[in-house]
Amino acid sequence: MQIREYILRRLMILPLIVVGTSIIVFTLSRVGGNPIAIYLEHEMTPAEVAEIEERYGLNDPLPVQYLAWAGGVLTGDMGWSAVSAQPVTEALLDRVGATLELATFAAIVAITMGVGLGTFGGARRDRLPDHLTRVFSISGASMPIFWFAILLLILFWVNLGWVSIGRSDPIIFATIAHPTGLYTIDALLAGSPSAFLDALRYMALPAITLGFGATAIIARMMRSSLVEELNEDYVDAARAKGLPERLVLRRHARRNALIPTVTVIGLGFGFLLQGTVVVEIIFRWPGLGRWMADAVLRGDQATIMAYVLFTSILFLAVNLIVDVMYAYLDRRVVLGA
Amino acid sequence: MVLVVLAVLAAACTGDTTTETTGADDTTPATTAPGATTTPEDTTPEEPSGEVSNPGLYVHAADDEPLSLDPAQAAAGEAGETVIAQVYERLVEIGPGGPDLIPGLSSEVPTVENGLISEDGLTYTFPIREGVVFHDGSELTADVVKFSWDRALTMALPEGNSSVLSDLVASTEVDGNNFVVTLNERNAAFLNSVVTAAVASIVSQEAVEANGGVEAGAVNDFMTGNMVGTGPYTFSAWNRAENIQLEVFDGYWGEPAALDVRIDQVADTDVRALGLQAGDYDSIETDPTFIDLLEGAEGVTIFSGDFLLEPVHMGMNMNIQADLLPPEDTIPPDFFHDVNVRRGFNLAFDYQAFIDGGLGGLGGVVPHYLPQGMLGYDESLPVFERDLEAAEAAFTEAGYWDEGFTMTVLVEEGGIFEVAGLVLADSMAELNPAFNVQVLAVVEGQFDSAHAEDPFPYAAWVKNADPFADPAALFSAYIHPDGDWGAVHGFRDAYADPDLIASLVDEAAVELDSDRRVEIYQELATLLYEDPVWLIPGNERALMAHRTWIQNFDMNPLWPRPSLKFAYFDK
Amino acid sequence: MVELSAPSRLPLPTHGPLAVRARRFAEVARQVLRNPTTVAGLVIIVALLAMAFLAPLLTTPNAPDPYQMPRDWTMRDVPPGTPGHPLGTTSTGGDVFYGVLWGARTSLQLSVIVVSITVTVGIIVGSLAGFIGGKLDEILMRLVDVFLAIPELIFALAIAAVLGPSFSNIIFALAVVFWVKYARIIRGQIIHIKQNDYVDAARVTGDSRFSIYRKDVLPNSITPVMVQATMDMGGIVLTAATLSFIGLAEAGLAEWGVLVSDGQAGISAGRWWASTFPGLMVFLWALAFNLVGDGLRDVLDPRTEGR
Amino acid sequence: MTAPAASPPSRATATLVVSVQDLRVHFNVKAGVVHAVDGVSFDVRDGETLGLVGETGCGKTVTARSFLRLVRTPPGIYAGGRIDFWSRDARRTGAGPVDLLSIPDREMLDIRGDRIAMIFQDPGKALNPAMSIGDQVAEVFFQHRSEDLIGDHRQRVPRMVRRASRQVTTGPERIVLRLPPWRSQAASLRRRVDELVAGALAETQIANPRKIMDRYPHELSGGMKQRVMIAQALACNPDLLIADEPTTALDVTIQARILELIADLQQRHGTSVLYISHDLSLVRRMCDRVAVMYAGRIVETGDTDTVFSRPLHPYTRGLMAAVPSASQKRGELVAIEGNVPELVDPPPSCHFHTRCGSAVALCGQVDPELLEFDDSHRVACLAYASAGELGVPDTALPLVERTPR
Repeated sequence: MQIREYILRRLMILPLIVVGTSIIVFTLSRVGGNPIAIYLEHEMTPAEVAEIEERYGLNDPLPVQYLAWAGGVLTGDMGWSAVSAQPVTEALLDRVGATLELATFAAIVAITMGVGLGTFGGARRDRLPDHLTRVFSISGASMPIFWFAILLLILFWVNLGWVSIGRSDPIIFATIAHPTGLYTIDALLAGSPSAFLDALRYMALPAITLGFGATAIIARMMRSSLVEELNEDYVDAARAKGLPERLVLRRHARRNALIPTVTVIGLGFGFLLQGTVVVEIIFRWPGLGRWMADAVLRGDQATIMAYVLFTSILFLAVNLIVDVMYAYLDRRVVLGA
Repeated sequence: MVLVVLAVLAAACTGDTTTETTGADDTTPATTAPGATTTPEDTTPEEPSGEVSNPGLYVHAADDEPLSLDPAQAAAGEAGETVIAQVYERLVEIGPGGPDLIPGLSSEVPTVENGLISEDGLTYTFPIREGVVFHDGSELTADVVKFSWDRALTMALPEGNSSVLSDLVASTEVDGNNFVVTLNERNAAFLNSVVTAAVASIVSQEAVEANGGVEAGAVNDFMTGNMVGTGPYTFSAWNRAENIQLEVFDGYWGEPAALDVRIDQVADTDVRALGLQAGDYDSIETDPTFIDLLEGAEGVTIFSGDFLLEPVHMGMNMNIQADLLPPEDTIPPDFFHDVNVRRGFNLAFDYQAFIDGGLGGLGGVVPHYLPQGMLGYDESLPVFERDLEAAEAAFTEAGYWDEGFTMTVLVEEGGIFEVAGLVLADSMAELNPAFNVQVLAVVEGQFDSAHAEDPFPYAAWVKNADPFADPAALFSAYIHPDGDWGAVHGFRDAYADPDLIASLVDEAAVELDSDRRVEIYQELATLLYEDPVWLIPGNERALMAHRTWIQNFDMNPLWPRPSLKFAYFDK
Repeated sequence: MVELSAPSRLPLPTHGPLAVRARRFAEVARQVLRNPTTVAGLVIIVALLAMAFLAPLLTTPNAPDPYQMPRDWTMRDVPPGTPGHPLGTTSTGGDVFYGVLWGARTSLQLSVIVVSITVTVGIIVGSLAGFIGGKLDEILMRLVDVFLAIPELIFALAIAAVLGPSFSNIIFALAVVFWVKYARIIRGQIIHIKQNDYVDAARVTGDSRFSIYRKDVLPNSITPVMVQATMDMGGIVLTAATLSFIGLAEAGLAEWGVLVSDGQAGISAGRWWASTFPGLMVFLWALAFNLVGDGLRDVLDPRTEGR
Repeated sequence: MTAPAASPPSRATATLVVSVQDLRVHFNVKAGVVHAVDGVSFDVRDGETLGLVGETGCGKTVTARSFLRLVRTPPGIYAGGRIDFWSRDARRTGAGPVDLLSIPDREMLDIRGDRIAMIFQDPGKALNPAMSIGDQVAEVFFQHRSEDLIGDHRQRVPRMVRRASRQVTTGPERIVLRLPPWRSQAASLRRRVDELVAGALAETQIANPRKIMDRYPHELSGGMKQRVMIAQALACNPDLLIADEPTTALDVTIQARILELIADLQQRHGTSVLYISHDLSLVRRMCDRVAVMYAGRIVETGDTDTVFSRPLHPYTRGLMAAVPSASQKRGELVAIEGNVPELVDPPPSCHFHTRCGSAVALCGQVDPELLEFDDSHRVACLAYASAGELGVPDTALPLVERTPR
């Protein structure tokens, strides 16, 4: 199949999936959950409850409610997010920067570590270094983040005082403008090294905690595909040319091994997204994940719906991009096959 | 004439006696080292230890984000009150130490003998303070005050707390520089429980009218996210999910505050505790269940003040619909109609376990339904103590001893309520292995929506009462057979003599002679000991862990949340 | 020449007489056991299972519900080594040792139940889609896509938040989330195998659709499912622990996640044991199953993406 | 074991390029030690084409890979013997040979692709799919001709560019090289390489080299790829070219042209070729001399004509019988019974005796040595051995008719 067709087909399916997701999300909030739970106080009279239900149009039949909501989503009006006391859309925009920035840096950590460990292990296949790197990277995926993170905080925050938590130092934060909402970018735009370093300092711990978790996914793929590539003839051919091992590995084997590794980046991104929920709670990162956790605890359905829908769309988009990237990179791959 | 004064004084006394109640705290044996708990008097002279972080700024770590900063929308005990209390002011305020009243935007506290309360106790006159300006520069006048009250009454947002106004207030008028309120019935608790409530805060009329004005039943988005008041602090920023920033208001009419304030949002309990030890936070939203874990931490002081006037209680549902209960429950719908069952629970509960395990050893047992520090409280009042023989007798009498039962109690997950539930389960299992209490710990949202259902679909729940400075409010809400709770949960079917209870509560509510009130409440307390409708695991203290370098740290026992008046603090 | 090709990879066990398949599995086992990390994982698993099974013998089961922590309110926060509390107690007087052992039992129950449900559902859906194909395939796969579009933890969180935090609800939530991957794997495998000649061959010999399915398709599809299942055994416990941390857990349950999040407040104040031991257990559990799953995957199919 | 066949260097130094003596390559497998190459000896003379023939799995490829030490160890082991190699300079200066099995890696790198080059079976697999043809061929020049690339004005070339010419630059350096002032220098370096590459490709009669250079392997036909491989192999004008079944992966129509190409280039460059194949007819056409290999051993070697006109070893005869040739009428094809035995810890014996029509007990007990049958024709079969030297009665020897057919 041609790349164009393939992408076209994917793009055609995409809306279907999104609609499906939105239906699931909506059903969850209406059938199981109480959409106005957050507004309810435990001594409210039924009359007061009815009044609130009226305000949020919960007396209409479900399909009507769904269409109303879906229509709102399309027009950018997803209702009121009580946990952040602002319109959902506004809240989403406020927070998405923080989460994306964190996820991006975590991804950088994961990919660097993953590719590094994978190459290191794959090149020393089935020898001690290989086993050690394997155990190390898998440890990351097996670590209960909330437990690990607290240990890190005790060491680096309470005992060493190297980091603080949050997203930036409020004083330094105030020194520059934040047009993009991505603090590192903002700092660069403002040309303020102190703000940039500050952003990195606050980012370091959460990004490492989160990235460590996703390392294994990439490392294992990198390793196994590197092992495969090292068995290919062209590697011997490269050696036969007289290239030193360094080049054989770096320029030939590793470069080809990276291509299939791209396919798991999408998977890893999903891992990072869900990781943010916990990481953001503990490092009080003002992102979407904490927003969601807060909404779950306090029963703010409008927020939960928006978050789940948004996340899945993001996830879908990333996966599509990854597939296209892969298709482009790997000239051997036959799409759809 | 002097009666009201007495009433107020009576309340005042409890405030002044902070030291006694905490210092000589033998009624509630604390497992914690005495040194760990300190009274305001101790903290004041203390020298800040070590190098102070964030000089000139007071950082408080809050556990959750306000749902609204609008006095007309914020619910009682909701996170928004913490901030509202600092930025907005009310006509009269509650003093730093306790429930004694001090003048606020009203230059005097109305009393009968200063003539500001009418003889019949129905009309209150508040002389409005001169020369007060709002943070937006507008003038405070009696009209603005009326505007603020009327605003809350007009909006009447169900999630808000406006009902405390609407229940009592018949009319509001402006008379020259005075603001005059007329009540629809006499109420001894009006000043303490209504005028001081966050919902009665005075907001800038200009600001409101410039931003959407007032609309009945509709939320005002501007006011939800902004504040324009007259308080010692101006609202400077609300970075959602990060912090709320307040700055000292230079044009404040009174004693200016010493420190700017930043309220950080820190969802995770452990992280708050760590941040306090790291010195990043000056005080943290403290949960008694782990307060003892902070004892002796470097540079940290644990403030332990009066008892909060909002006892933890286990509610018993006397209006059970069998088909609504969780399937595993085996109890009959009229389970709690039998006084022996209710007494049985009260006798079986392991109070000490809850005080130690739930309240960090810093709590006490309470007579029904008069928390320590409340008008009418008396040590001699009968208090339930664990007595397994008596409990066994009660349950045998009720006829459940042999076959036993399974019952689900709904609690909010985490914190003292879950602990209370677990203690209950253990207590009953210890009394009789056939007594199986399932603790269903749900998140806040689910807890509240369960309670919004009528009838309530569980047999029992654990929560705490809303805080009130005066017993009248407590009793009409939590004891009266036709009150907010009594009506929903069928107290009438439970009480031996519901009408007697009802008449006593009603009488006390309108009685202005405090001696008589004390009499009535103590009679009620005794009645309720024989015929309890609640189980009261214990009474929380005003607790807060803060950096030792904070000076004049004090905490008001009335509310858990706005109880910090940052304006008094310094470092 | 055999020596020149990579030695440590095997084709999926193909169809044919049981003996052949048995030999194949023996070979797989041999390969797997050659990888020390896998062996390490297996050892840990055995240890954990031993703990789970011996729990009732090593501790006196709590009545009436042994999966509830036994609490001694007079012995709160006692350090490890205290008589009767070898690993200390929690802030509610729960015995950490008991929690660790019965936590293993809880985790085992949880993961086994969820895995068996999800695998069954996955196999059924995947088989229908893959073997019947056509419209049905389209529909089912779109459904799968929808479920895959929401990251696991987030989906589970949303469901659990709605259902409320009982053990059975958590199981339900996880099951709803985890079945999809299996459906996908099975279907992919079936499509792949349907193209192999011997299935046609079988058809020629007049085998019925179902017997082809039973004899050829299933056995061949099962190996990647095994890999996924092994990994999920760990993933499920980890996810459940995370839900507990966020606040969706059965109160007082002897479950590692609950113990960790309840115990954490104490760490900085020197009460490290209440959260460290259970935290370690979650880690070991997930690590062990991931290691084994990883090893299996290396042997059975090095290129499985695992989704 | 001594190698009588190994011609003492003194005799043939002038003409020898490679002399393999008693080469032994083993593999550790779970069943035991496989003797893939079990005492192989042969020479390649200057400018000649030696054909190494045998069934698949007889050890041809392993032998060939051993020349460049490309056998993976583990599982492989170089169990013994030596491969003496005389490079052009060595022969000019009269310096002695180097043993390819024992020289340090550093030197081996300089020999690979420069003095000894290799063409692989499947050009589809032997080219890096993710690298443009130009870059892949260029690597050879960077590796072995960096001096020429920089040219005579060496002093004026920045260090970084010189490093680039030896492809030892680090990532950051490569970025810097994209910026002025280095940019122009790097570009001209690139140009010089491209010229060389284009030249090399043109050699192999690729019509429009420049265009091919930007292509990726999957965009080329099999024949085209093999041409590229050849161009890459001959780029540095090596002394020895190892062609490992260069045409088996190609379809018949192209095979002929590729073969011609190799022959032609060999003529012009005077390169010696070690031609590995299982296809006798090809070998007959291409090679001056032929060595027949069976189960890790050379069983017969000699001038192509001699061997083909008068095969001595029963195995050789079997092979020939298996080949349809013009001289044969259709339907006379004779296949050899059985197949190559597993060489796990083989006892001393003729590896062929299990399949040999005229095998006797003795064949399963002694290793037959490669004996000179007549000048330039050697065979390893007891039938041609002297009973005396073996200390057995003549009757113990197998009987093979001296002249087949």
